[in-house]
Amino acid sequence: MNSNLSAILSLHAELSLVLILLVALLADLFAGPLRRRWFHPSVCVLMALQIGLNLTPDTRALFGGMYVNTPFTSIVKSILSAGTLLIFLQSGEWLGRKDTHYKQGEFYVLTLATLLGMFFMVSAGHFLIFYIGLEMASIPMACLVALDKYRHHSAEAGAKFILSTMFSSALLLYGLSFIYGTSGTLYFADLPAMLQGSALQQFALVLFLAGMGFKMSLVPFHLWTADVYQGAPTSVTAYLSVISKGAAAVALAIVLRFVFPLMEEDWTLAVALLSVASITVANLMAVLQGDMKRFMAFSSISQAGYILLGVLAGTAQGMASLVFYVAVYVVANVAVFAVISTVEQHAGGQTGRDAYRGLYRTNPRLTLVLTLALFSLGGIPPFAGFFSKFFIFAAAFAQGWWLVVFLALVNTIVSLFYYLLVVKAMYISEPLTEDGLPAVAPLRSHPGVRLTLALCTAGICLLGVASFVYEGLARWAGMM
Amino acid sequence: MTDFTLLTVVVLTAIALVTAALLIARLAAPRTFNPQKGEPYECGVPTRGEAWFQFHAGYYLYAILFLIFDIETVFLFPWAAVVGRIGMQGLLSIVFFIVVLILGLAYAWRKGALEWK
Amino acid sequence: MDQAFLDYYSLEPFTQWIHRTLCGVMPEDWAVFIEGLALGIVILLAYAVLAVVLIYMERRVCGAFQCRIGPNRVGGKGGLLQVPADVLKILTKEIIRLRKSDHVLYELAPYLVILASVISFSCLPWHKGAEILDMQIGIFFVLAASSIGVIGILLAGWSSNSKYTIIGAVRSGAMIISYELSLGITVLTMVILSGTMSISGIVESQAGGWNIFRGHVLTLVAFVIYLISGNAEANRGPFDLAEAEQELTAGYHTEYSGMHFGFFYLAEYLNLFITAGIATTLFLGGWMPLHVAGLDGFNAVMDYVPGIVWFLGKTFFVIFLLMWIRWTFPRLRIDQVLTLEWKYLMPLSLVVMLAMVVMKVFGLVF
Amino acid sequence: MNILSLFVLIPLLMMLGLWMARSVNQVRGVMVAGSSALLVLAVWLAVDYLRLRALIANLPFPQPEMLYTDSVVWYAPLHICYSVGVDGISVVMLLLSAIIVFTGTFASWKLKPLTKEYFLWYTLLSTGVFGFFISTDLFTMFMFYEVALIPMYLLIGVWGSGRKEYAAMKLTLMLMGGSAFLLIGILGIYYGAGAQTMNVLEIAGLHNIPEGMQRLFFPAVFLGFGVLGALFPFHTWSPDGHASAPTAVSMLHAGVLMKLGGYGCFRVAMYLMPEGLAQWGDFFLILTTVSVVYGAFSAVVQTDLKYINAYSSVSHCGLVLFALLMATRTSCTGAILQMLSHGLMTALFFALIGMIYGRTHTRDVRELNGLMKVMPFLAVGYVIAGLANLGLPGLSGFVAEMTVFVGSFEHPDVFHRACTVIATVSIVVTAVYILRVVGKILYGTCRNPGHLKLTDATWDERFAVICLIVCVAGLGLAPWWVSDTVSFSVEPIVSHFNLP
Amino acid sequence: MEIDAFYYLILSTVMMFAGIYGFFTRRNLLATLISVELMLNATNINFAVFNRYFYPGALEGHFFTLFGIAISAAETAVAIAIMINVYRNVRNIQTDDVSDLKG
Repeated sequence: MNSNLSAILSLHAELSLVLILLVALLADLFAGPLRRRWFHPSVCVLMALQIGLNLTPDTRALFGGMYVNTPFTSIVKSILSAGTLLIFLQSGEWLGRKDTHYKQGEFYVLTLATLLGMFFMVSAGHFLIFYIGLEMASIPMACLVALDKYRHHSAEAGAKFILSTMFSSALLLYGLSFIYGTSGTLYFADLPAMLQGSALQQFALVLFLAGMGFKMSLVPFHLWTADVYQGAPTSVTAYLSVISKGAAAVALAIVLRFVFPLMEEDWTLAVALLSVASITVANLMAVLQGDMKRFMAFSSISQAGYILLGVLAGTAQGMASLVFYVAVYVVANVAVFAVISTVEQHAGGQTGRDAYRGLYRTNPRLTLVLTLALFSLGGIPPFAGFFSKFFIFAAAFAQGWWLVVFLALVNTIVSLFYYLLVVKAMYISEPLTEDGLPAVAPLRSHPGVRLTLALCTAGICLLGVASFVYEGLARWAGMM
Repeated sequence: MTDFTLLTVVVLTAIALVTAALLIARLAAPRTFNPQKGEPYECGVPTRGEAWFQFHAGYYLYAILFLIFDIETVFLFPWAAVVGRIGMQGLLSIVFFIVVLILGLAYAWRKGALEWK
Repeated sequence: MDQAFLDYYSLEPFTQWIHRTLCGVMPEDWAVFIEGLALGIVILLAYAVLAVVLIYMERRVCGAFQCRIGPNRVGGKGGLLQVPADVLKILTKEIIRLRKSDHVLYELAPYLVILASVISFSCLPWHKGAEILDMQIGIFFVLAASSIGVIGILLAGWSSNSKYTIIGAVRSGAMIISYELSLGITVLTMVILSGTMSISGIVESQAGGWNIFRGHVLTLVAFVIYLISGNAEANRGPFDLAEAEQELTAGYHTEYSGMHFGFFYLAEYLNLFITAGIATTLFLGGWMPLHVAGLDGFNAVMDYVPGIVWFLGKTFFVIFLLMWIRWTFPRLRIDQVLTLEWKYLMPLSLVVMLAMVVMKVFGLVF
Repeated sequence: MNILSLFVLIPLLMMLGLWMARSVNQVRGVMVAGSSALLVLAVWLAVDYLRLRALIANLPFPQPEMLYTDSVVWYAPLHICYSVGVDGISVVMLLLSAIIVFTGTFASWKLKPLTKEYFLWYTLLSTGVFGFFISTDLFTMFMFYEVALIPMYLLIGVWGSGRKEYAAMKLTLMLMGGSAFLLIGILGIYYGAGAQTMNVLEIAGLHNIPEGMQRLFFPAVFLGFGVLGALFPFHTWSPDGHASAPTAVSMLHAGVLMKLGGYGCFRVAMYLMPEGLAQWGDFFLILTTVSVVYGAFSAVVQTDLKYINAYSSVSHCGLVLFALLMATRTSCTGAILQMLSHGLMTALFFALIGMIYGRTHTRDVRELNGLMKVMPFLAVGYVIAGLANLGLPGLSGFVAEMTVFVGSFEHPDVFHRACTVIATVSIVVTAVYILRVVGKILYGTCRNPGHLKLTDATWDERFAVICLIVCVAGLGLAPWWVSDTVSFSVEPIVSHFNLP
Repeated sequence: MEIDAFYYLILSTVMMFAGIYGFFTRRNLLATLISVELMLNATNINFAVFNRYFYPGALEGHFFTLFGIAISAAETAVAIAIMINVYRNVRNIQTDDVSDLKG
């Protein structure tokens, strides 16, 4: 009894998240008009507390190995929480609007529920927990996507998301059923010895990868991405593109590395193909996009392809690089979406790239932040994206995936091209409006957005330079 | 006899009951043709329009709520059968589960999903 | 408790003897086939007879409550042959084919309704050793099987392509699934108390005292909740708004005629019986005789009454209660129906269940 | 702190100052102060380097390749360090960069609009350049290399002229494409050398990259840097970019940035993978020869002053790579001298073209006549630059080209000699296009009445031009201190090549 | 009267692929949803059958089935809720008409 209780208490990251979730839910239900004012700041503060309290890394396996916590997964969770906090901060403006403020509570609760699911997914030691975590991360996400329920794009995006997520989890489950059928267990600890690579297991692996491919929106499973990203509220798109993708990538890496070690030849090949396909196709598609959210959707598909390089490496170095990449990707992408969201709020809901023409003249700081973030995404030094790309390339290269790395590198040029298109629109192009003025007037953004942007900029500039982040990750990944 | 055989017998019985009764009726009942008979009944006045319309969304709402609360049974029944034996731990975990369920109910209630509109 | 005494009436040795004998004269497959045939006939007979009895009972009870006589012409003063006459009449009525209906679903609906009720019917604990379908998850199976009926109702309403039927079907759909929740939870409460899901197990567990006496006031509350939701499940007044004749002609089966309609009618009465039977099983000890702790002589006398008598007696008592309710209360509106379930019964049943768990865990039940 | 770090630190401080500056004058003040500090630092470094070198020249233990070396571990798991160090080559390059940054500041004195932002990106660019030259770590080298590239996009895109958006995009993408090759090459070197160190000197010392990997990654690295060094056929970004860029950016780009290519080819590709060089040298030699000749001939047919100079740069930078690939001590020394010389004179050229264009608003050779009378100072400067370009003795071009061709001809191989002979054609062609332009636009009568009213150079322009002319002449008249230093530093690298 | 596992597996495979086929060919959101449910139930059958026939000693597969059912129900609830929203917004649930977002 006592040992059980202490075991449950050692899920402190998850428990504290549940606590915040409950507080938010109850506050939403019973706090009345008070909540309009204090809801946003207090949830942000609670979230910050949650991150601060759960920084202590520990190693523990609970429930007979169904749940495994390592310093590495702890740090991954912290990164995910921090990303969520950033999203919360920047969503203040959107949630303060008249037509959305009454949905604040739902937004927090659903977001935290998905985050909780991701925690379990990352810490899973059994496919059941993995699957539950995955679904917990997907189902509320569909509600989030459809949160703007009177904008029919949002509902439509939600429908597309939930259907594709169900489809993918069906594929994944079908794969898992064969893994179970051929091995008789679903414990990560017991599986590696059983998975020798028989035909059925290879089939299962393919299905598993396809399912995860949907979640991570890899080519050729990416068809839902652009629509959903465009239709969802911008803050949700941001969340979807960074946190959920990052968690899925980490979980995929953990599963492939620790559950399928004997089938490495099979999955590395598949992952390499997925990676190259994602990067290439998404880059080519991104070039054609005029809407910023669709554009970021394809950009995020290609980023997922880069993240896969870390999975491909399948080593401790790969894992560390992957998580570092995700962390950097989180700050950069959140910054981009914070800007998109702000511009959207102040330019009458426009998300097209044309709205950004001449933005520099009216909002130089916003422009600068967006530029830095895009540079970071494109892998330009001295911003963090350069380091994360380098590390992930190095990790894949170390395992001999020269050609894949080379193709990915060539693709960075294409990606740079389309990131520069945005930069060009902001700095160089003339506004298309009738009066020749930029679509966005000089604006003073919401304090939450400003804080987000400041934090993200700091992250973009410092994450690469401050080497202890990556070194810590590498050390902990090595200990797994 | 195994459960399966029994179940088959029962199912076949049910089908036989309906089929046999219908057969008897078919044989015994008169059959006349009248175009008015084939129309849906609307108190004698000519039928207007289709009945296959989309109906009140409130019904869906209850369907969804039902779905959520009905699934709890899947988890609760196996647990209920053994709760006397697993004791405190079973109690705690299920209390947590039910609290979440009740929260869900409270949420639906508070947000007005239970009002018939 | 003297279990040996109870075994005196067990039917199990009898059925086994039949099986052995049959196997002696023919291959086993043949034996099984013949047994199945016999079983089917028994079920059919019981089903039909009970339906007739229930309909007659309803008419008489209804008459009594409304201060009138009820059937009294056909077959003597009691009108005993009224119902068989009705059966004959309904068999000879024309079955009208609709022009604009969805024929397949339209034909399928009565099958589903009857199927649901026959399967649930077969799960009842008639007597010791006489349960036909006795699975480990018996009560769960009953819940699952009885839910098939709602599909039949929905299909019937939908496929008829008439406005009355569709409204009736949707109403009854919403109502049945709603009350399924509190019904399920009260059943769950009793499963917690009994510690098993098998129907025979639940009955056995009440050898020392019926459940309704074992759980203090909780089981009583649960019993009431069960009766209310069971009544709703059976689509009977005051929850008969699916076939509210004042507004919807005949609700979801408006477009069914002759024997087609007869099935729904049949199923409704059998569902009433099943609801009562399950209530008997869960709360009143099934075929278990009434025992009072300490009064051994009394108990011994009670043991001599066969189980099936106990079961039918208790069931008809519950049926009587349900009829009483039906003919006493006015019909509810759909919003009242749903409010009653979601805002009162559901939370209440959850609370009862939690309290029952606590009591069970801390050993506070008898 | 290592003195070399100042080369990175000062620009960073300048950027901070620029960020806080509130007026144009403050911006100019920060720029002048910073770039002067850099120049002083570079000069001091050169002097001190020579002193130290002379000091340790006679010591018994083996001579260190680099001085002022220092190393701070940065990313331990990947052995990335912030390592710095300079030898003669880097000192010279730092000096060149400092001069051009300094003069470039004056060349863009009156630039508008968004002066502050312009100088911010400009300084970021120079940070990259300086950082690149002081680094001895592959990773930081690559990082600074890219830092130097990306500001070009905005500098050209926002402040450029003509087809600036196209040119900026083309330039950035081609150079980043080069850096993609470079990155894969760097990873190849790191893992080929056993993944123990990223330090160039240490890798060279290990000398353990398998030959197969060298064969694979040498072209990647060489090509990567070669794109920036305007290697044919990847030179096409250069004319467009130069033509569209604002004056100071053209100066910095042609003057310094293109040198990054040659320097990198030499320091990384050839130094670390000599076997790769042996495999691929001939192939690249053909390409560079084409560069040299093709660039010169292309310059002849151009009518835009900037295009002429840009193609001339292609030709001259091609000569740098050409000389490096000859891989003899003299030719490599010549290559470094050529970098220095070309950097100075092409900066001078672009500065002058920018000043002329600022007045006449045309760069078309056909529309300019008789400017000597209108703006004598600029005209004289232009003549001097042209003469340096075609290799007049006494100016820097002569020294450099002489060394290059002599060194190349030293190569015993017939093929190499044949290439040398072909490449010398460019000298003649250079003379043709330089003299044609000088004659066309400076002499004769000014037929455009609008041009008659134009003024000569202002003080800031004169200052920039004079500085550069002094350097060009200085290098031409007293080349020995540079060539001695350079050839001393080239020696340990060339000794790797095992030439016959 | 024991039924071979093989038949169950055939059933589940047919369900799975029928679901996949339906998912890609049906133009109606609800039909698509039903197809996906078919797929999910195929996996549930698989788990239960594998457990029952191949690994009768443990209950992992059964648990997975239970959770699978619950989760797919939750998914369906959300999916239907969203579809009602779509319907309210566009008054139609044909996927051909739900294409304001090109893709």
